[in-house]
Amino acid sequence: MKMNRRDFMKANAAMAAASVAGLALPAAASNLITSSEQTKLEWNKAPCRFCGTGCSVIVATRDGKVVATHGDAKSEVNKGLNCIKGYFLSKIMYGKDRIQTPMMRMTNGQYDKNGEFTPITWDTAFDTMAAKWKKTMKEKGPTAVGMFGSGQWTVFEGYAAVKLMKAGFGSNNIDPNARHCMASAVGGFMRTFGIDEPMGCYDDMEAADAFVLWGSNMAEMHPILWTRVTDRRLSAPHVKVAVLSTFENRSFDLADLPVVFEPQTDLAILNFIANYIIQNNKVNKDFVKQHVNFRKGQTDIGYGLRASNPLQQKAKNVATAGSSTAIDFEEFKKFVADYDVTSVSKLSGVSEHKLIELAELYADPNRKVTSFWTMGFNQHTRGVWCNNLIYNIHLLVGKISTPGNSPFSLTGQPSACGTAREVGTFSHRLPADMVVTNPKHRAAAQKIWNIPEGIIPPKPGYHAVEQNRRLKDGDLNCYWVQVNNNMQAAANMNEEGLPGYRNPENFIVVSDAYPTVTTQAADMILPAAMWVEKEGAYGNAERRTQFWHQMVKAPGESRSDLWQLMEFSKRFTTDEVWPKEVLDANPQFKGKTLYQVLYQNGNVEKFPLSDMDSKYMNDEANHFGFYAQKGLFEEYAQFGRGRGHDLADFDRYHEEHGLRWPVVNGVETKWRYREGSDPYVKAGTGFQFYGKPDGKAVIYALPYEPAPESPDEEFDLWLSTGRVLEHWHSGSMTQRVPELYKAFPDAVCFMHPEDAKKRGLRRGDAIKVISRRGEIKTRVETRGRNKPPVGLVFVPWFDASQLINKVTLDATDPLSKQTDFKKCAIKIVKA
Amino acid sequence: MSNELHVTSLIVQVQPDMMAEVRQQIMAIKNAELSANNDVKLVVVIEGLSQKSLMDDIAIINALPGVLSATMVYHQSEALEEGEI
Amino acid sequence: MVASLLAKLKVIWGVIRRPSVHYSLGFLTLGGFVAGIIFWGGFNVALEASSTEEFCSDCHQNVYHELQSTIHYSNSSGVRATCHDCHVPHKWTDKIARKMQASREIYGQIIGTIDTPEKFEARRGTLAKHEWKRLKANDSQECRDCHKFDSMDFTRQSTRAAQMHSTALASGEKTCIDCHKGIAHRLPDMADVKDF
Amino acid sequence: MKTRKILSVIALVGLSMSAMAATIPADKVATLRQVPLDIEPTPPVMPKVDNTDVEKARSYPMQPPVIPHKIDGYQIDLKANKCMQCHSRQSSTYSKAPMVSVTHYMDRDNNFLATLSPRRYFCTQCHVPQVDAKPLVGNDFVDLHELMKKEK
Repeated sequence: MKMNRRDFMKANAAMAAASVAGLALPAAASNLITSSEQTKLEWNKAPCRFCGTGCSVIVATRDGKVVATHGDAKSEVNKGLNCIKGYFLSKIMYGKDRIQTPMMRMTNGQYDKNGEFTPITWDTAFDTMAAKWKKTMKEKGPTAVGMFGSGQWTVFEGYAAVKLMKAGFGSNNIDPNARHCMASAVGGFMRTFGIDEPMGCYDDMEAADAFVLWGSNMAEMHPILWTRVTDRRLSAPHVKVAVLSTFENRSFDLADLPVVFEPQTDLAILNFIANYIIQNNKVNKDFVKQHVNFRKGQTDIGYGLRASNPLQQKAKNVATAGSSTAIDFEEFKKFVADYDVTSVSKLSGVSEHKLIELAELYADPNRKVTSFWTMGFNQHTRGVWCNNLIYNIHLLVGKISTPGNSPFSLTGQPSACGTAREVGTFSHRLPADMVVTNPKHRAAAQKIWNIPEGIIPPKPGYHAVEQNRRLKDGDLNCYWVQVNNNMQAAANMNEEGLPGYRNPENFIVVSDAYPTVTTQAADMILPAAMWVEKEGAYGNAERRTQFWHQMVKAPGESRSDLWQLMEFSKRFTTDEVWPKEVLDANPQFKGKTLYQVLYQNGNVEKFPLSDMDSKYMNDEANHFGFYAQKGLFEEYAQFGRGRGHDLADFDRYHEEHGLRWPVVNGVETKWRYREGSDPYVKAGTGFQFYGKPDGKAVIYALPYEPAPESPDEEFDLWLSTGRVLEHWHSGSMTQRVPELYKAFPDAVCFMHPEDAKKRGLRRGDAIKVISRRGEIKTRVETRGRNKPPVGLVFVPWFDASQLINKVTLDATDPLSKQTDFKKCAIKIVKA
Repeated sequence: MSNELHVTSLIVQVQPDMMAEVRQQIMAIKNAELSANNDVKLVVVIEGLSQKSLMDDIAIINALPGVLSATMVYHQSEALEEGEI
Repeated sequence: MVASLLAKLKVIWGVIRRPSVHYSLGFLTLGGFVAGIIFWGGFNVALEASSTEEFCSDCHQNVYHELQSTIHYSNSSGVRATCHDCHVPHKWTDKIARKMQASREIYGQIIGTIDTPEKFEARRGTLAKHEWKRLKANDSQECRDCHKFDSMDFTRQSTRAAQMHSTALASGEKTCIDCHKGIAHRLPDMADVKDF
Repeated sequence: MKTRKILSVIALVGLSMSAMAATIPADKVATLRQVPLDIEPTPPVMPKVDNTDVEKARSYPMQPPVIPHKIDGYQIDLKANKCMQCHSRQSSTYSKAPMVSVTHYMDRDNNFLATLSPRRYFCTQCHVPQVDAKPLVGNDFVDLHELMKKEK
């Protein structure tokens, strides 16, 4: 049947509309579908592979290939829109250099740490790994093996990984790259509310009268959420947008109140606002009295550097960094009284009238305020404090948990919430906000997992930054990295990451779809399936869980991380890895493989293949002989149901365009902690912050403390790093899409023209960006989207040829262990 | 003569009792073609040589009695090659 | 600087405005000539001094910064426009007229209509419209001082630019400023601006 | 038919190469880098922006078209939207620039608006210019149109 271009366009149009309307398009019913081959175009929903917004996209496949994608009109999140990256999702899987086979560094057929990468079989790969793991655990115990995962793992994969590490190997050395991204947000939530993740949802954006961006360049980093803010601002003229950053960026284009402040002084500005609210009698006294406690936090807590670092030794309260003492309102009032407009203006470089205008947005009882923040707050050596301080403000005026009144922590990765945080793939966590240090939590986890007491160690494992340090020190020797590019991400690569990976004592395995700089430093590379090459689930920033089906096959020998984790577990028996005394007390576990113990435990293998929708592929289920994803999900959901983290039934998520937890009696929750909106809040209480035993949130008295490293005579500039709109994270997917590559091919150093002139530089000059730790070569950009003030430069980190993490400082928030990628001192010279 | 071809598709929400009439009316529009429907929804594809002509047709459909809403889902424009219809 | 120049001019003006009492005709003629030279010279010094970038950017700092990232400040050939190239007419009479208008702006700066970035921002629309109106009225004369229509090689322009320049501009239907607003400074609120 | 033959030959070569896939030196693994991790290469010169005004083909119908001209200094903020000076409905007749697609006149709930939809106000969130840099690695994405041709 011949079909001309016009017919083809029309068929496409009909198809798109029919798929949105949920109508079938049988060939006979349409005068457009003139050829049966057209019906072979399959359209299915999937969440976007990139950021934490969680847009839904519709993916077209044909002949086993993804051929087109467009925004899902039915999704509440994006209502048919995508950003430039989302529109090019179709191409992310088709970079010519997909890794298609396992590879190991070898010389003359033998493993050699300095050998060349040589293709091997999966069996050789896993046998070699298993031998290394067993030898290491026998010699040094379970703390010498570790895993570095990701907020890009699917829920199933993250859950399978936690089980393998904590319940299988008995090691808490598993951490996600979400440590670099959301750990401070988690710390803030747990300290203030006792339960993780935002109380509000994206619907706040259509209800707010003011938006305040605290260190979040939403215009580039959360473009689709920015369309909703833009929509609200331009449709309702009374709405105000305030944008705070250490440099002018694209979000300033919508700002009614643009604020550029001196790095680190956000702490002081936050306290000033609290002070202003109190001084001007704008405290919501009823709310505060009923729903809030006050505490004073420990100060002078160090900078999460190595213990040998002088800055760390100078700090008085490193050991007790997280402690606090109860105070009352009057003491809090006195504490913030120091942050008056004059002194804060002087410290921050922000004019007094701007500070007051900003404070008034929060203080005005008739204005609904939504605050957004991302890496400006979280990647901060006082990141947890920043999170606590913004909640202080919202709690003081009672602007919380109601539509439009929302302190909203945005997420960087597609499943930083769904996988890293909710599943608990951190070194100290278990699913549903439980922690390994709590014996009750360990007992609960061991019960659900059907494993004996004493397997999950009570001591938290190595967090992300600590893992690199321990690799370098030789304490961590077998290390498996999945779905992330930490050699390009983690700070201070020269002094920690690279020597750690290349330490001859260590064996490093990296699973990825593409060869990255992390694979370059690895000893073994495993080819991974990505995105719609497997069935998956992600959870976005507004607690929305979204599922997708496998739509195409992964190329060559590529396998999903889920397959890799489960298959690897078959190579271990309990006798090899579990403590003898535990096995003696529980002889029924003797001689079993970890695969049997973890994934054939009566839960995970419960659902037969017949439970699957026969329309779709599922390589993992077919390989293992049961619907593994469903089994893992349903077991995992047991952790949260009835505990404020209720998830719906597995099958429902394949039908819905996402649901926001807690899903109680089949209904999602938009605003938590408020009566009438959250089923967990008791009638008559109004609000209940039920993460805390007394149902009260906590306002913390926390001071401004300086950054660990600031510019001096020699290193005379601040360096901030971050992303650009067109690339996601380290660029391993987006740099392989021609259109995105050509939109922003190489990193540059954004700087003020006067800073350039002072150094005899002009736009386009090759320069060296040098810190005490390392240097990179890049080029001067004095124009364009970012306009830093004099004294600060910005370098994005997506470029594999310009590893700015050689320059950054591995100082972390002592509470959250998250690195500050936004501040360190550098100098710039002509290259 | 324009050398562009525009194609758009709409989901038209229709009062169930008016479905047959609406279908008739839309069939009468020169550039519009009917596609799948159920008892309340109707997929319509419109082509035209300019955006304006599309917009005009959408306006006409929107104004038909029995039409509750007409929502655009998809729009594509292509430059036509010489002699291409 | 402005003040001292004005003071000097005032002294000179004070001398020449006194009626002559008993000077000889020759002296008067010569004196008039000398005074004329002094007047003319002083006036031109003031005029020139008030046309340098330093003079302008003293008060118009923010718009000067905006200029710096544009093609009129930095470009491949290094030929650049300074403030007066666009904002001070090159024809003498127009120049004087513009200067008289500008003195109102100095007045504005001194009494504080636009002495902060916020206040300037609030007036940006009005000020921009003055300039657009002037350029529209003189057929974008200051643009054309450098960008000669006859010297445009359309083959070296992008397709769309060539098309517009060869039709609308050539016919006189449009003048430069109609399309090229906001090329050297940030635009004001354009909600009520036609063709935008 | 001819196209298909050529394609299959290329596919064969590709297959045999990956099957043989001899060893790769560690420093050549990372396609986007190609230098040892302890060496910092000199970055390429800043590429020029494609300014031809010639519309680029889209990879699939829903792809937002890329911008075939420079947008240096284009102001898109609360005050002005430079793009719409040429691409708005009113201007496009005169400017001959393509009018933004009609979807851009619809709000979140798909109702038509009199002017550009505020949710689509910031053009550069979806539309980007292209520079003359050669991608570091090819992409095997197959255009639907090509796929269909191949089938015939």
